[in-house]
Amino acid sequence: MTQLNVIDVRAIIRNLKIKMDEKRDYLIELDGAMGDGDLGITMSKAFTAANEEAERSEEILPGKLLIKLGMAMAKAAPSTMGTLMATGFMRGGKAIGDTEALGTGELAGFMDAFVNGIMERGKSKPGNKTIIDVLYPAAQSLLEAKRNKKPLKQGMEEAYEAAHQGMENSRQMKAQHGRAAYYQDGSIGKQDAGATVGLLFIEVFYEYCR
Amino acid sequence: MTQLNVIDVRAIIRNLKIKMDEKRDYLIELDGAMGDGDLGITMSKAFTAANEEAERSEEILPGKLLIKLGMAMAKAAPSTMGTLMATGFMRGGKAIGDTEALGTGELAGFMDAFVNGIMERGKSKPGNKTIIDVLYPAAQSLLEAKRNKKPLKQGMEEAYEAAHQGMENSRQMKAQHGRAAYYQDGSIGKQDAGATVGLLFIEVFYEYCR
Amino acid sequence: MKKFMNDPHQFVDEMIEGILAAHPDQLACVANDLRCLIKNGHKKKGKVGIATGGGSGHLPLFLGYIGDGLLDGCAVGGVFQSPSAEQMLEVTKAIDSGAGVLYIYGNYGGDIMNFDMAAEMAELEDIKVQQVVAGEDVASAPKGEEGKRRGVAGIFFVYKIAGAMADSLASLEEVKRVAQKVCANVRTMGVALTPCIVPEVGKPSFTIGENEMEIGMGIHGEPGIHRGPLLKADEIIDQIMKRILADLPYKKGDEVSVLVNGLGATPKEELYILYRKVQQILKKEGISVFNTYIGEFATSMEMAGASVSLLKLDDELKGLISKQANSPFFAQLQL
Amino acid sequence: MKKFMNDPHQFVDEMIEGILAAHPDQLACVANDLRCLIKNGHKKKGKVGIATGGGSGHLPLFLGYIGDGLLDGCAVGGVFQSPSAEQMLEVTKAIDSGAGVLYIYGNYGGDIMNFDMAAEMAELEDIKVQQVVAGEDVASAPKGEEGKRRGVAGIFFVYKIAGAMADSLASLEEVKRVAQKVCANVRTMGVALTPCIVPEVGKPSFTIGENEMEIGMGIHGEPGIHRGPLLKADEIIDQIMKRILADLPYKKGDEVSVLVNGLGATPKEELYILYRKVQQILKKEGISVFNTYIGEFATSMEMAGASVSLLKLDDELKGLISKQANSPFFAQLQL
Ligand SMILES: Nc1ncnc2c1ncn2[C@@H]1O[C@H](COP(=O)(O)OP(=O)(O)O)[C@@H](O)[C@H]1O
Ligand SMILES: Nc1ncnc2c1ncn2[C@@H]1O[C@H](COP(=O)(O)OP(=O)(O)O)[C@@H](O)[C@H]1O
Ligand SMILES: [Mg+2]
Ligand SMILES: [Mg+2]
Ligand SMILES: [Mg+2]
Ligand SMILES: [Mg+2]
Repeated sequence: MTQLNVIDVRAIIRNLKIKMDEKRDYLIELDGAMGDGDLGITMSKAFTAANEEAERSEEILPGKLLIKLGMAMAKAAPSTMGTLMATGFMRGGKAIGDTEALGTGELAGFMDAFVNGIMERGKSKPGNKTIIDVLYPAAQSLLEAKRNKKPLKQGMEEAYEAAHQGMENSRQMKAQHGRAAYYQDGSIGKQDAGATVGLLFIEVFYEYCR
Repeated sequence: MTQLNVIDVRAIIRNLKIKMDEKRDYLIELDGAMGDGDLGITMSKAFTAANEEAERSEEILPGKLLIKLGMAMAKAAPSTMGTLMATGFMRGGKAIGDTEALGTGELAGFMDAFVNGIMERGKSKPGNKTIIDVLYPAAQSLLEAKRNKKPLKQGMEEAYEAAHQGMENSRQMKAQHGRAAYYQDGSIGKQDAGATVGLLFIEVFYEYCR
Repeated sequence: MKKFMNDPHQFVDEMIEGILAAHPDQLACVANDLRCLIKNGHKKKGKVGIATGGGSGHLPLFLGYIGDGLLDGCAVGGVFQSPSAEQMLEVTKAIDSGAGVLYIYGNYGGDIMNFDMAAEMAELEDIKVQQVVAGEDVASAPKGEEGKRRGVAGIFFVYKIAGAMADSLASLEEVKRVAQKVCANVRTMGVALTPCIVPEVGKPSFTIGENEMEIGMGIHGEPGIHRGPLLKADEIIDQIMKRILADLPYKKGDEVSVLVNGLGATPKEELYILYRKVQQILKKEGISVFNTYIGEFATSMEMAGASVSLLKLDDELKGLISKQANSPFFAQLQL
Repeated sequence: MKKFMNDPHQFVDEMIEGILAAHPDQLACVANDLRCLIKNGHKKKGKVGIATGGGSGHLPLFLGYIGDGLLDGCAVGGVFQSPSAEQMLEVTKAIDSGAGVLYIYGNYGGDIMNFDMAAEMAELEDIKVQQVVAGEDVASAPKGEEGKRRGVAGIFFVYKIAGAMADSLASLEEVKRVAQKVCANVRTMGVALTPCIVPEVGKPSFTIGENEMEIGMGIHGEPGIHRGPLLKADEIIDQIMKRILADLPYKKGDEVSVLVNGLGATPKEELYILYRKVQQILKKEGISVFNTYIGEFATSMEMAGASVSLLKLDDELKGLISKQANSPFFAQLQL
């Protein structure tokens, strides 16, 4: 796999839906520990809606399609993570523009805009124990791969490793946003539910590009 | 023991209080099966109030004292059984009049008025699976003992047996009054909580006269 | 037993202290007895007084309906226990303004005996007293034996309408007549999902399985019609409405007021899911809804469950139910 | 999970169907979306529209405060979930009468992000929008970090007073000003005894021991200040009032409105036992009580627990809080 076209994007969305359905109870449990326990439900809903939209829409440009998916997600799952994901898809899709196929560079642009959109909407930044701590290093890694002209497969592999590392690092952070923030120091050492969603998200891209 | 004077009446009331306290949980359980489960509490309250009144009051006539005890009980425990007991004490006390000592005849008069008061207030009669099915045969037995001029000890012994028999007979009856009546045929075979109170009541008199 | 309380034996008195502290302009106690509550302020000369009474643990029943266009006084018993005849008498004396007093209460042995005693005593003090005993739970006795039925949430309708009638300075006989008319036209049935705990007892007085419900159960846990697995909301309402509609019976063209009552722990969300089906059934039957009351009107502390009551209206009842009313527990603007 | 429901996925929609069926004269939905609710009837020309929104499962929050002298519209989310920005926009468009729209909602991440999005979209459609975010739970963040505090039952005061202000045809800025004034003067703290169950999840999202309570817990189970054995009512109120009073701080001579809110399963009896102690403490501190609200104003379905809110009043707030208000879930006559 060296490039992703609109058919690949649809396949990835389908895989994301399947992954989120699979991990539904796991995410509920994680979110239940320091949040309201709905994350498994909302992610499953969000990606089911995105997948339906992807199947229904006849859009042939990946960027335009991704924007539409974001809008569908915002409608279907207006929770914190649903809204952030939706914002990510919309900003990421916009960044891709009219490109028909995504290589390392385009995917890096997508991920970068994706995580920046989330930071803007959530008024948050790396180090706050959120999904950003997974997505930000993954996007940075992809930007680095773009600079080094690495092929997509390798770029995604490294991005996945970075995401994994980000997730591990985030364990020791103290939550600053969302419900988990109420736990203050109590959140240190625990795994953030949103960060887990971020890792699953990158994982699906990685598995598809492998 | 051939006669009961006002000191004996006070002692019996004290014993009744002790008995009801002892049987509190048992009565709660019985009433819980076909009622609201408060009988242990209300009987304990009623006889505690009666005992306090008996200790406080300087009344020297048994009849007058018994009326006062009824009034104290009505105030302290206005549940079905509390009100019926109170009515019984007031009517029974009135029946005794100004007598200073109670033999078989006077006690028969007391019990007869007691159970008649309950029947009037509760618009109920023997055979309806209530306290009446224990008190009525006990009162009848005492009236018979009076006719036969039996001594108090023997009269109370026979009355206790009659009460016991009444209680056993009542098991197979169908409840017609109070909450137990909702159980209809389901009440058949079960022990009535109020009848149990009646038996405890007679038992205390019997044990004292022994 | 997870209750906010101090001493279980002080549960009722501390509750009343809280109520009096919270609503000093609206409520007062008489005879130096917290359990004898009346409406604060001037008595309306010539207005029939309405008193009620019953056990505690059912808020807003019974004392919560003391207010403008509602009741004038209430004797408050211990949890699930009747108040005493003496307390009822004190309330009666305090609210009588010469036009007599109507007792409205539920069909429970202890209450009946004590209100009977109180009425006898009041007559001795030259106060005219009439009584109306509400009993509308169709699950508690079959048709033909209406006199044996328990009074449950439907008593709210009796209070509301008798209160409005008394407010118009109608005579004791007239107030009694509309109260009886309401009793004749209201039917209720409920369903319980969990028991509740009497503070002084400290444990549930009955049990009900993890996935069970009991249709027709009374508010003190009196047995109902059927215990079985928890059904879907719509199925439960189907069963309840079938019994209620057939009982009066309510017919096509009738106009009703509907009360969906929560027993305590059941959230309003669920009451509205229940009402949704009630309304669908009424629509199908050609019965129109004049107005609705949905919330907690007669509870059993933290019992989970609900009941549905229908009141068949005529023009007189419609006029009275529409009147403004105001108490610390129930406020309604003129409809 | 003992809930009256049909399909857990239809929980919210069926609840709203029930609400619309029960109160057709008072409520309506717009944009063909059950989740976009507004007050039925004519818009008052020149009146600022007030919209709110938030997750379901908190009745009467949020939609229950749509009514006269209260709010004009509400976007309704899934259980404990924010509604979408699009739904908020639809409500905004439907209630704007040219004078602009004020959003009042609680300080929760999802709601904030969506209301932000909605406000941006509304501005594009030339509707003036202002926002007031309520956050008054003193247990959720220390003094000095008030901006991080969760919004809980105290939002009722913001609705009540902003609603009365808007009713007087005040400008958007003026309505926003009093709403902010309320936010600045209200403090809340709560205590939870049991969890609740989100229908789609089917099991409690946290657990709490048989004899435990958690002081300061949020209405979605967010952690509080201290988990420990269940204390006596008076001891709990001591702890809560100490924190609340010190926070603003409320001082001798202040006049307050008090809200004792039940979280769902806690009976009114217990709320009044709690209020009894609140009133004793206020009296000792020389703080006088203008009026009280005791009951369920912001719940978490069948969660057992309660919260206490104090609003410090001035003459302006007293005038506004006294105004008549009427919704299907809350009615108050002019005080
Ligand atoms: N302001 C924020 N910016 C970025 N991520 C956030 C923010 N707030 C929360 N998150 C992430 O969202 C996750 C929770 O999402 P979700 O369960 O949807 O929240 P909620 O149920 O409270 O709406 C957290 O674990 C965290 O990773
Ligand atoms: N009308 C009646 N006449 C006589 N006894 C009655 C009557 N109704 C009930 N009882 C007796 O009262 C007992 C219940 O008493 P109690 O627990 O005080 O009733 P409640 O709690 O319903 O007020 C029954 O077991 C029965 O023996
Ligand atoms: Mg969550
Ligand atoms: Mg009993
Ligand atoms: Mg009882
Ligand atoms: Mg959520």
